[in-house]
Amino acid sequence: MSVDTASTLVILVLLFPLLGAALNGFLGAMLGRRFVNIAGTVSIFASFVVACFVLANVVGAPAGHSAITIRLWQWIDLGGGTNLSVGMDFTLDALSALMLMVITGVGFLIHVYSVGYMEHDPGFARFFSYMNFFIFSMLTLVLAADLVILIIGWALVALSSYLLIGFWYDRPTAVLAARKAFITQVIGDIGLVIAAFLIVLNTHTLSLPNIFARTQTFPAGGALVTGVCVLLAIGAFAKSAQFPLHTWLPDAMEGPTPVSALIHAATMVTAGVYLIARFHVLFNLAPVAEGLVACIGMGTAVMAGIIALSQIDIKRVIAYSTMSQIGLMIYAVGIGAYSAGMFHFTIHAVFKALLFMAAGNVIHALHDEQDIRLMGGLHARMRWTHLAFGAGSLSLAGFLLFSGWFSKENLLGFGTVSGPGAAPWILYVVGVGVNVLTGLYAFRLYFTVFQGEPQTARIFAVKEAGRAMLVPVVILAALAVVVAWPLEFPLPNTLHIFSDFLSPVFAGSQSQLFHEPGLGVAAIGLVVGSAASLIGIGLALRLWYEHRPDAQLVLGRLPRVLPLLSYNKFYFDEIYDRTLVQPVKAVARTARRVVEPDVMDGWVSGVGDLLRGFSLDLRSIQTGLIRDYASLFTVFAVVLVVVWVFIAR
Amino acid sequence: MLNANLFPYLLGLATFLFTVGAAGVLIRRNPIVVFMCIELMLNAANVALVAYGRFLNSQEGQIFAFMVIVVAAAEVVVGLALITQIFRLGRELDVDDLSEMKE
Amino acid sequence: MTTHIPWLTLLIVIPAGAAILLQIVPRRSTAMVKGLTLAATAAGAIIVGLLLAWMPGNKASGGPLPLHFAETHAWLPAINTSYHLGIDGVSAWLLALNAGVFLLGALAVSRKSTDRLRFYCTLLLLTEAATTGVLLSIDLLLFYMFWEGMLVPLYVLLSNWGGERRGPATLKFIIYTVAGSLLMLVAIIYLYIQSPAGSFDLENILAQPISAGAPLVLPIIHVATFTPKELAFICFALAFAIKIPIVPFHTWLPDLYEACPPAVLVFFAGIVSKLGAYGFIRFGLTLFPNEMHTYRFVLAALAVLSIVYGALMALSERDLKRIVAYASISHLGFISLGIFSLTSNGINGAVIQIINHGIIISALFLIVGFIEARTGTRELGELSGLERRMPWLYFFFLVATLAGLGMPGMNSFVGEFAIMLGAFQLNWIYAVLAGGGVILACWYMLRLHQGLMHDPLRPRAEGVHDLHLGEALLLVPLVALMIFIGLYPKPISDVARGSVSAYVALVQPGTPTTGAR
Amino acid sequence: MTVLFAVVIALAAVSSLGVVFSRQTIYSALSLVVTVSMLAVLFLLLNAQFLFAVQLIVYAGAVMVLFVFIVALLSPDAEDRPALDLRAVIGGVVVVVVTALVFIAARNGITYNTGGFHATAVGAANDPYHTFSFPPDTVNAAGNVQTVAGQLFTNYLLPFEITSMLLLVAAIGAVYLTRRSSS
Repeated sequence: MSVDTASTLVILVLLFPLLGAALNGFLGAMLGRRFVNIAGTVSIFASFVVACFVLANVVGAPAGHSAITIRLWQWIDLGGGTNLSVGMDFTLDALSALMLMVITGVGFLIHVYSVGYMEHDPGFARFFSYMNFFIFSMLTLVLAADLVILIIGWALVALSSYLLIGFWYDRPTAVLAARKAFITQVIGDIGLVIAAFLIVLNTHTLSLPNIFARTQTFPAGGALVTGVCVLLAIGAFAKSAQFPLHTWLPDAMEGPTPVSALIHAATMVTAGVYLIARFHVLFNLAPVAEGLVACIGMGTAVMAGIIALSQIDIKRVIAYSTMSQIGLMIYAVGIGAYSAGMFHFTIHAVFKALLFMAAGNVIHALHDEQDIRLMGGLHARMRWTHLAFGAGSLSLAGFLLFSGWFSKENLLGFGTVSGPGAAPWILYVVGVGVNVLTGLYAFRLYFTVFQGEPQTARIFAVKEAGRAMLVPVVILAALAVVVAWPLEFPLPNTLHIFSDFLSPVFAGSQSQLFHEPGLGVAAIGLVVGSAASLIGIGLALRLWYEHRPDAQLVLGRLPRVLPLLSYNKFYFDEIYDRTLVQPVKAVARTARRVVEPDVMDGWVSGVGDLLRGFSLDLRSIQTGLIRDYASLFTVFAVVLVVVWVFIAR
Repeated sequence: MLNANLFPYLLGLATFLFTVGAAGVLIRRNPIVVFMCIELMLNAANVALVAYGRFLNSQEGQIFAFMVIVVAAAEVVVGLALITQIFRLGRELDVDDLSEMKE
Repeated sequence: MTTHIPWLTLLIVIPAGAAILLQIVPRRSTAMVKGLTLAATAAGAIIVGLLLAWMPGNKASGGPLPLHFAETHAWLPAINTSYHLGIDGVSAWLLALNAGVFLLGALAVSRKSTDRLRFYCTLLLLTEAATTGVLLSIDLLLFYMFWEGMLVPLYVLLSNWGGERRGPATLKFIIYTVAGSLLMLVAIIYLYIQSPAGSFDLENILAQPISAGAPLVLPIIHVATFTPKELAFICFALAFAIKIPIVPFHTWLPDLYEACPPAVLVFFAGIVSKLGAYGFIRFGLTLFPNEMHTYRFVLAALAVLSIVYGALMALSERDLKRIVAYASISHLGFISLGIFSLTSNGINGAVIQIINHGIIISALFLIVGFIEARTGTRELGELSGLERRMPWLYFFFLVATLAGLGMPGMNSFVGEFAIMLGAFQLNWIYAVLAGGGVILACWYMLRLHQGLMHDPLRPRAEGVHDLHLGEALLLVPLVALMIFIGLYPKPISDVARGSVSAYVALVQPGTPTTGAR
Repeated sequence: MTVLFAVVIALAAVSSLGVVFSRQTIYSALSLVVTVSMLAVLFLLLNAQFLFAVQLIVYAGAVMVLFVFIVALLSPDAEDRPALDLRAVIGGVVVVVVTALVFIAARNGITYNTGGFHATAVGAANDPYHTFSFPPDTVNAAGNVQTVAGQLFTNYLLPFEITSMLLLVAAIGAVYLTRRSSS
């Protein structure tokens, strides 16, 4: 692939969505719904086509030459060295090609779906403008070959997320959720920015290839590289909704459902995984940071899984499941299983987008009802949606031979041989537990919504969604079943097309470890993991489909605190409000009411008062008699003359 | 050839005239006399200027003295006009009565 | 071609001359008044553009301070002052900003007929002449003259066109700034006396460094305090810190901005407050390199205080103008932090940020002015949901908000990134605290933006209409610049870079400066 | 010559006291005429012929006539002889002390300097003018009406014109002030 080809591809792939965003934003309201629908979807499809070319080029490139970095223009140049010098650089390699495919492919389907979903919304032009802009931002993020450009893409996706969460701007909850999401993202941005400072001051470059080349000489496990990795991880945690920066994601469900599918399930929230995978060279040098990442990832997976068990809002359940699945991906990249993490990202993008869109069909059909306690028995009335949701749930739960099974077992397989700290297998055991949890919450949702008796009369009037909303769902459902089959099999020395494709990017990192353990260990792991998933699904079946009393009894034996914690999301919102938001507000109020008038202005007016008092004293001299003035004048004149002539000479 | 010893006497005269004028301004209450005392002070300055000019061999002293005379003339014109106005208003000619500046 | 025409003098003379010319234009013919004002400001802008284009080809003067297009004429030979003008990479961009905001100010006034239009335009042009002079002067006394002269037209503008509480606010501003600049005058005279060259000319003073002198010892307790030169530095620093303003010398700014009409704020907030930052770069770094180096931590701490304090105040204020005013203090804290970091990154970032802040703050004040004109209130709590009525204003406001909170991809990210990198080089804690300021900035800007634009529409804003074409055209160039500079800041930094490395070489003689890679 | 100086100086001093201490305003005015005339003579002796003429014409002529005229017109009451109050005592002391100080200072040669901020003694070696001895032609040229006029109309043209403007303004002002307003 020549530089010119690569430049053309990069420009095209970025240009189409940007053009779509501009057209829809500035002219959409004028040109009407048809135009917006076409411009909004075709731009993404064009981008998808270009992405296919990119993929073909990367695959077809001779070994060792699949990565190429191009510079569109010099962004800033303060002289090099420790002085800032940044180019508008983009890179095309296996990783970015994969991301391009997922983003534009899934993105296109979601755009098509949006045509149906936003059919009656007056803000359709704005919506498609924002959505196209998001695709542009996300592509910028994954293509960036310079840390500053990456940060720009990183922030632009947060911006589009903010705009889309707050899309229905007359809902105060949506507005607040948007603000919360944005501010949390900015906290992550600061982490990235400071990591960039450490990098540029120590490597004298911000270009990713140069960073990776120059950090190789850093002492492994040193404070510097650990610090950089922790800061990068903070950025990744904010973006991927990992503990402790996770609270924004459930609130982000205030946005329209296609937004949740595209941004808060398939693409943006997984950018943290991408970031860590992209910086694997540094993370490989920092075992402490890797361990931290793996622990937080697995911890979030468990926590989100528990919360998902008791939520009643259909989208929030899926949101917590997203958080949990991303936790697994973060765990994977934390233990060095980069290609496994990226594989799960790819498959997750498919089935999670599917779940959200199917849920969107339900919500749409029920006229914006999101409470699952008011659903039930939808399988008969929304046949296609029901099937698709079922396929998605099975994939999510990791049912045998569904795509999710391949990717999740693949991911957990690395856990048997790798992990942080002295007892690396502990996290693996927890991961198996997450499998149970996943089966539980996935099928709790499925059974409550689609099976059982209808809980409200409205359900009898429900009609299946329209074609624009159904076709993408069905396509994704088919993908959720089969897409992983030709790509990867979770046993060593079998089918590994996906990881072979990514191996040039992760060459030399631990992702090759999978070939090390014996087939036996891997097979046992596979059996245990699959069994755990099945146990979870089975438990859910008993609890929420058959409503078996013994299962309810087991649940009732649990300490009361668990359901309370789960339902209240571990009280994170309340804790943050009390310890961060309110104190800052109180300080700000104090600043306005006390500090500004009494201290800052106080010293100024204090000086003023002093002078005024002095001048009041002096006023008594003002008799108004000319001769008094003249006397004073003379006295001081004489004093001056005497001083000048006799003293100051 | 002028005797250099004369210079202190000329300067002394200038100072004397000036201080006497200043004392007059302070002591007398009749505005016309006050004005005359001011003239006295201006003339004192002229003496000093001319004396310096003479002993430093420069014309500037005389030029400045000339300017001073012109300014003094202007001042007298305005001042006396003011005095006639005050007198016309039926006021007593006493500077201590004119204390409106105090408000 | 370029050498024979005194371009820099023209930059001062054109607005000043136009101000005089305005007096013979009949007061009633507003079209002519507007036209002349616009023509004069536009001519200034064109000349600045030409100068920027010619600068790379123009041979700089030698010495520690490379100056382009320099003009020198004796002014008062008796005290060895000269009429010495010149620009370098830093002041060139400030000049561009200056010309831009005054052009915008002239456009903003030409949209609606203000009463006493001719008087207003005269004052606007006089202010431009003075601020241009400040940016061009190399001679300290000349600089001081313009620096003080700037206040006169501003004072008249504010006292004639200000809002309800203009009296105390204007008085506070004038007393504050005059107090600061009188201290500076004392310091200028001290430098003049102490300099071996016996000159007010910056180049001459720099050619033969002034010795710092022995520290003054307090009587009785015998504690060594500041050297005389440090005291002079403190005087300069106070004058500039008040003008910027840096907390705790800021209290004049919110009151004044609140009382100031939006059309005046465009150039008041756009350029006047940047002159303090410019002063630190041009005179602080050159005249007092050692002192700047000694006190860099203290100064940077004050800058960080400005960032955080301004952000907190913006977070709790309810008046739109005051929110923007405190946001401005916070942003100016960033600019100061960049300068006080004394690194190439920081100062370059500060220069970029000066331009950015001029653009952003002008846009924000215009927008706030539009909203106030339509709804008749400036209370944040009384307005909401305006997006429904004003989609175009919403778009411009959104871009300005994002630029204001330092969104990557927007112009201020460039500056803030470089500034924070410089601060990080000084000490990491400053960068982290400034990062906290960015988070707060995000909070207060979104509070302002969302509070106005989102949530259900209030009855008060029911009847408002979107921007007119003319109003939108005022905002379009600003918004376009915010995006353009965010994508391609190199033109600014390329011009500024060489000059900045000269300044850094003065301040940190140990570090090698890299001119080019 | 020296005797003439002494007489003129003494007369000027005595008549100036007359200005201050006369009870009748008209005597004060007449005393001032004497002082001013004596100073004119002094100017002549100091080789300032032009000033001599101006002093006589403007002061002794015009200004004093104006004073006398006003005094005659308004005929103010005779004031009590100034009381010997605190102010008068201080005035007297100031007159004596300051005059003495300046005289002594002049005798010691510290009343003027030729450059810089700091005074240099008249007798100091670095002072080129300490002898007061100039060639006769220089001295003659200094007071010459022609040279003064030359200076006045070249170097000092602008101040000269400004003073003429000042006179004009003063004249207009006086006319305006003394105008009997109809209202």
